[in-house]
Amino acid sequence: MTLHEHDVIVVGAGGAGLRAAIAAHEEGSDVAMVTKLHPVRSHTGAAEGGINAALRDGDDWELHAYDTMKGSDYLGDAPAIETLAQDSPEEVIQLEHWGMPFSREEDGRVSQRPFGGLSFPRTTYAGAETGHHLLHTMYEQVVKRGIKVYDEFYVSRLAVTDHDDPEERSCHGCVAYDIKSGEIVGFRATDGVILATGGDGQVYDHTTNAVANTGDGPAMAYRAGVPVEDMEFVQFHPTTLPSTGVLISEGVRGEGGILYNREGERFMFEYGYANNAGELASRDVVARAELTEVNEGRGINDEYVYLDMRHLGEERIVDRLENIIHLAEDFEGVDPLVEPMPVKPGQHYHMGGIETDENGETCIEGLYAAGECACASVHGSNRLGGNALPELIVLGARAGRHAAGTDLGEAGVPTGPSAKSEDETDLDTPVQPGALDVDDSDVAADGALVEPIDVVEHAVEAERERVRQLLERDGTNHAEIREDLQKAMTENVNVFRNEDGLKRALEVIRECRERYQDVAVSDPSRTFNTDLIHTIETRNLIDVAETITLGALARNEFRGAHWRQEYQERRDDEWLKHTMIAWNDGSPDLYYKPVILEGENKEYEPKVRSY
Amino acid sequence: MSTQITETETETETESTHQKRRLAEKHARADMRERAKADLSEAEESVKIKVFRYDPEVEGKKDPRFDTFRVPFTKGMTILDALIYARDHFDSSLTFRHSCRQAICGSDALFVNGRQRLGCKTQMSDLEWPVRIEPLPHAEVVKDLVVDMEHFYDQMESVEPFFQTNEIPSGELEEQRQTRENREKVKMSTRCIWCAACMSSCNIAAGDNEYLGPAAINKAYRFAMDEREGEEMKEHRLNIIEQEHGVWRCQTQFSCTVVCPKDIPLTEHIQELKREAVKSNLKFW
Amino acid sequence: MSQSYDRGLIEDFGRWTEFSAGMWAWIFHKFTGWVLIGYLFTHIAVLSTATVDGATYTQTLQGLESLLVVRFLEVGLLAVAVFHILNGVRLLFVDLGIGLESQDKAFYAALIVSAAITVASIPTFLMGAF
Amino acid sequence: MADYYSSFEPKGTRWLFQRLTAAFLVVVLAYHFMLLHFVNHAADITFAGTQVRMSQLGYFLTMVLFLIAGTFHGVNGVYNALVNQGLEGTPKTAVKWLLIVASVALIAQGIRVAIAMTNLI
Ligand SMILES: Cc1cc2nc3c(=O)[nH]c(=O)nc-3n(C[C@H](O)[C@H](O)[C@H](O)COP(=O)(O)OP(=O)(O)OC[C@H]3O[C@@H](n4cnc5c(N)ncnc54)[C@H](O)[C@@H]3O)c2cc1C
Ligand code: HEM
Ligand code: SF4
Ligand code: F3S
Ligand code: FES
Repeated sequence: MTLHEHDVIVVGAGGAGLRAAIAAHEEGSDVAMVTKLHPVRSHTGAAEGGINAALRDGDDWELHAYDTMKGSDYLGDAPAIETLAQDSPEEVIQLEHWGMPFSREEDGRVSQRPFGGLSFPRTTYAGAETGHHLLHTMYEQVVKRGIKVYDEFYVSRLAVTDHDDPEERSCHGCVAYDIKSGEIVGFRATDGVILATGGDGQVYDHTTNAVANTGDGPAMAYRAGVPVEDMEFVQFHPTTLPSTGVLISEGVRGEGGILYNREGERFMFEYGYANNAGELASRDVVARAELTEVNEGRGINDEYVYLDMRHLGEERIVDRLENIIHLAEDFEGVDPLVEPMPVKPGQHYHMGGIETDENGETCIEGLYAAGECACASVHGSNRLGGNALPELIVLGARAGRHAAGTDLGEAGVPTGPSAKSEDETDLDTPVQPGALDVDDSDVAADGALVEPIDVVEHAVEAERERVRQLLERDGTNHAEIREDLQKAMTENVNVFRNEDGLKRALEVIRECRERYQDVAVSDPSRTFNTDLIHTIETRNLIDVAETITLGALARNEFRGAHWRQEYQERRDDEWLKHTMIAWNDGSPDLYYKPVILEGENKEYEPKVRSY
Repeated sequence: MSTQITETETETETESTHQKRRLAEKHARADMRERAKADLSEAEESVKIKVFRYDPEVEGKKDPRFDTFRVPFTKGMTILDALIYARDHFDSSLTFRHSCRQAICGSDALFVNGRQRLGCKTQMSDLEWPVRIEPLPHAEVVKDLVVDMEHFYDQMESVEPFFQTNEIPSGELEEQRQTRENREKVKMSTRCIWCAACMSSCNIAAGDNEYLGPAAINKAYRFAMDEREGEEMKEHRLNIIEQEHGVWRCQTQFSCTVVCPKDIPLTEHIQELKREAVKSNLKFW
Repeated sequence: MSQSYDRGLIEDFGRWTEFSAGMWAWIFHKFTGWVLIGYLFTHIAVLSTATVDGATYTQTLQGLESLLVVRFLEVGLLAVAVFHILNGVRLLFVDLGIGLESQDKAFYAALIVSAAITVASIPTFLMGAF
Repeated sequence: MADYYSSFEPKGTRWLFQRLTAAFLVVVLAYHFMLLHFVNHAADITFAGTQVRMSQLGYFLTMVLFLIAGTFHGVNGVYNALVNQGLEGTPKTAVKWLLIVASVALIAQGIRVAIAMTNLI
């Protein structure tokens, strides 16, 4: 059995993973990255708009924290939010010192621009391809430091001990499938495993996310016993191209782009969706406004609205938003210098994820998570544009340092089932959620496996068995299951949600789970078997979809990105709490934990969110 | 090449010519689409793709062959869409790399109808049908459309592809200044998505496996031309690209520039480095 | 480790129909360059008759010139030289970074102009050969 | 990566010379062709005519330079072409010396011929 041993193993090499690896390496750890895509192929590269950081006079971290809290609709945890706002400037300057080609002002300093929901223009950017530059700059640093990267290794299981109480478990590594050779190898991490597997947009069929964004991290951690948090909060981006889901950056609206409906009305103002901020209101507001326009018959082709930037003038567009021209042309066949671009909302970002504290640590010892797959929670119920990239570098760096053994002080955000404040008692689900049989857990359930090396070996064995079965048996192809799942999610667990739809979704998910039992891989090859990989991913999608839907069904209110037809009001008296779901060895346990509004210097007072 | 200012002027000039080129290409494509539409109304709305297949482990695929799939054609369909359709509906063992679907991850550079293209960025309607899809030439095929990228990565990483400077400002939260002109100058070169289309298209790279290749040289350019690194580092960078298998190997065949999906003026960058190298060598005399 | 498939050189050059302008320019430039250097060696060899004496020189040259093949070869040489010069100038511009956007057009122009000059010069070359 | 740090390698110099000689050759070769194929027809060339031309010092020097430049340009071009096709190691060194010897011989013989064409001696 091939077994690689390192101090710290980082799973995923997007912005969060790279930053974590560099941080751990700087603390002297022997760190390795294991990633299913080569690092530069990670979806961080797709981020366009920018990184929020309070860098300039007139701005400070407290304003940033305040905006973030307000944007989160008071569902963010103050210790995490404040950490984000405090560390972000330093991290951004660090990127600059690593050579990241930021856009520049006349005086040679990095440029910042206004972004939705921000009280100060603090979104630092590099053209309209900020994520691309961030990703490549950090990968360059990884090359410079000679950090070992196992690329095209698909991590399919964590090696976690099998104590009954998840909070007593520890993580000793993970199991990966070497995509090129088909070998299943063990990774033993002496100091910690950091999950940085990114988004899970593939749960939906219209998304700005990559095909590789399948929520592997949350699903693996969830099955290993880490609760997932606030899963119902999925952000839909208001401006994606209808045919592909390719994102048109908020930068377009930041620079002055205007949204029109079929009648040529500037609906954000005309229909009072956001009388002050207009097009720059936060994403959920704009996304719902667009869908309302479409639903009320004022959309174009009953599908989308127009985003117009022609009035900005060719020079300014070419200077600041050049890549938008190419995106619209290549993926939608529209020249935005000549005509307005069609746009509609698409799944974009998942606020929820693996529960961690502001040091990136989960309730399982030695298991960390950072980036989009994690939930610290800095975004609460709604992420502000430009706040994910700082999350990657701030929390990525902290997770890396902490895993490498640096003392970051006691975390302010409690984790694990012990942080539970109340149980959800009367959730009425049409079908039983969770595993079909109790065996579906990723931890061995047969006694005290605690020797690290045994735990890893056991996990490798279990995974080999699973893969062998998938390859050998005959059965259905996962692609149909995935498609049905995605359709059901888009139809029922979208921007607009109601009880019937959510219940229908749960039924479909259950059905998918049942069909998945007979799934088989028809490609017998061990070389680059993407059929196998996609099949394993589909299982993760099912688990993630289920948690999203369960959370959405439980939350009887309208907050941030989560809107319920029956409850169109934010209900602070009852719902200032996080929705938590623990796998609980196959019979999911839904419970709540309080939101922390108590900041370093102040208490955040929930206010009505109006832009 | 005189001062910085004129440099940027040329830079923006090429930029706008790029734009013009793209515009011209767009019109050509529009025409083509019209024609394709006309053809379609007669034919059934499906397109044939011929896909290269190879798998060292599977009987019947050990000898490379072409498989033909007939996929329903929809407006706006890309090569990648067609491949995904064929995989999900006809043969789940059809293997190719892809991820972002938006020309940013660089996974799906393929050899389509005799030219290196990104699958996700190429409209089906812009091509002659049936469409022939092969893995990138000049690279070893791992399976079907997947090629071994190791060599490309090695070349990319051999040019010290990371920022190096001794001039980091000491003040807290202080960035290194960079003029807008300088940022403009390196802008195009920073767009590379490591897709290897250029390397695959270059005859020289095919003949000389050690040739750094256009993408790696472009990467070196990105740093050599970044004023924040300082003069000394620039010398060092020029030494790197001047090596035996460096810039001098380039025979200005331009195919790299033609195929680059990010419109990076690769040949221009390589040529500029040659001139810079000659200039810095002349100083030794 | 899995094995992989190397399609080899034959496959590469089997693709000549798909070469772009710059590749053709490169191939032609190479070919013409080799012809020219070959010619230079022959040329000096022929001219070496001058070291014997003037008459031999004159005789050799005029003897060669009276052969029809030689006349045709000369036309070929001119074609080759003109193309090499024109494309050489194109390459010089490329080296200076001037007009890179039109490099493909420049190549086609070089081809056409070479052809034109060659055709136009046939009478001159063949004059008196028959 | 050690081999990157080898100090001065004359590759760039040869590259530059290839260009400089090319620029020179454009002019002279064109002139040469015009003079010997269009103004004076090749068929009409006689030793006497050649001698008259070659005895002018300027023309003589131009032709010698033409020869040297052409030889360098052509031979260096051939060498580059071979190296680009992957010529390496001992064969490369062998070819290099072979080409150098051939060039020197060509230039020497050329100059001998040129001198024989003049009435200077
Ligand atoms: C189109 C778009 C535009 C955006 N624009 C902005 C913006 O302007 N500003 C902003 O702040 N945010 C933006 N975001 C959000 C932000 O880019 C993402 O949240 C962020 O990049 C996620 O980074 P990550 O490091 O968590 O994950 P990713 O970059 O997605 O990386 C995930 C990594 O995990 C690896 N991986 C996944 N699963 C496995 C597995 N099973 N085994 C091994 N490896 C695995 C992958 O290979 C990959 O390397 C945007 C997002 C999108 C989609
Ligand atoms: C008259 C003007 C000429 C010009 C402008 C010219 C230009 C050039 C240039 C720029 C190159 C370099 C190509 C490259 O490395 O990319 C080249 C190559 C070459 N030239 Fe010339 N040249 C001229 C005349 C000649 C003559 C007279 C000869 C023969 C003696 C010659 C023989 C060659 C050869 C052999 C090569 C190498 C071809 C190859 O790459 O294989 N050239 N020429
Ligand atoms: S330079 Fe262009 S073609 Fe080459 S790898 Fe980069 S993006 Fe791809
Ligand atoms: S194709 Fe090759 S020869 Fe030079 S111009 Fe591009 S690297
Ligand atoms: S799929 Fe990412 S570049 Fe095409």
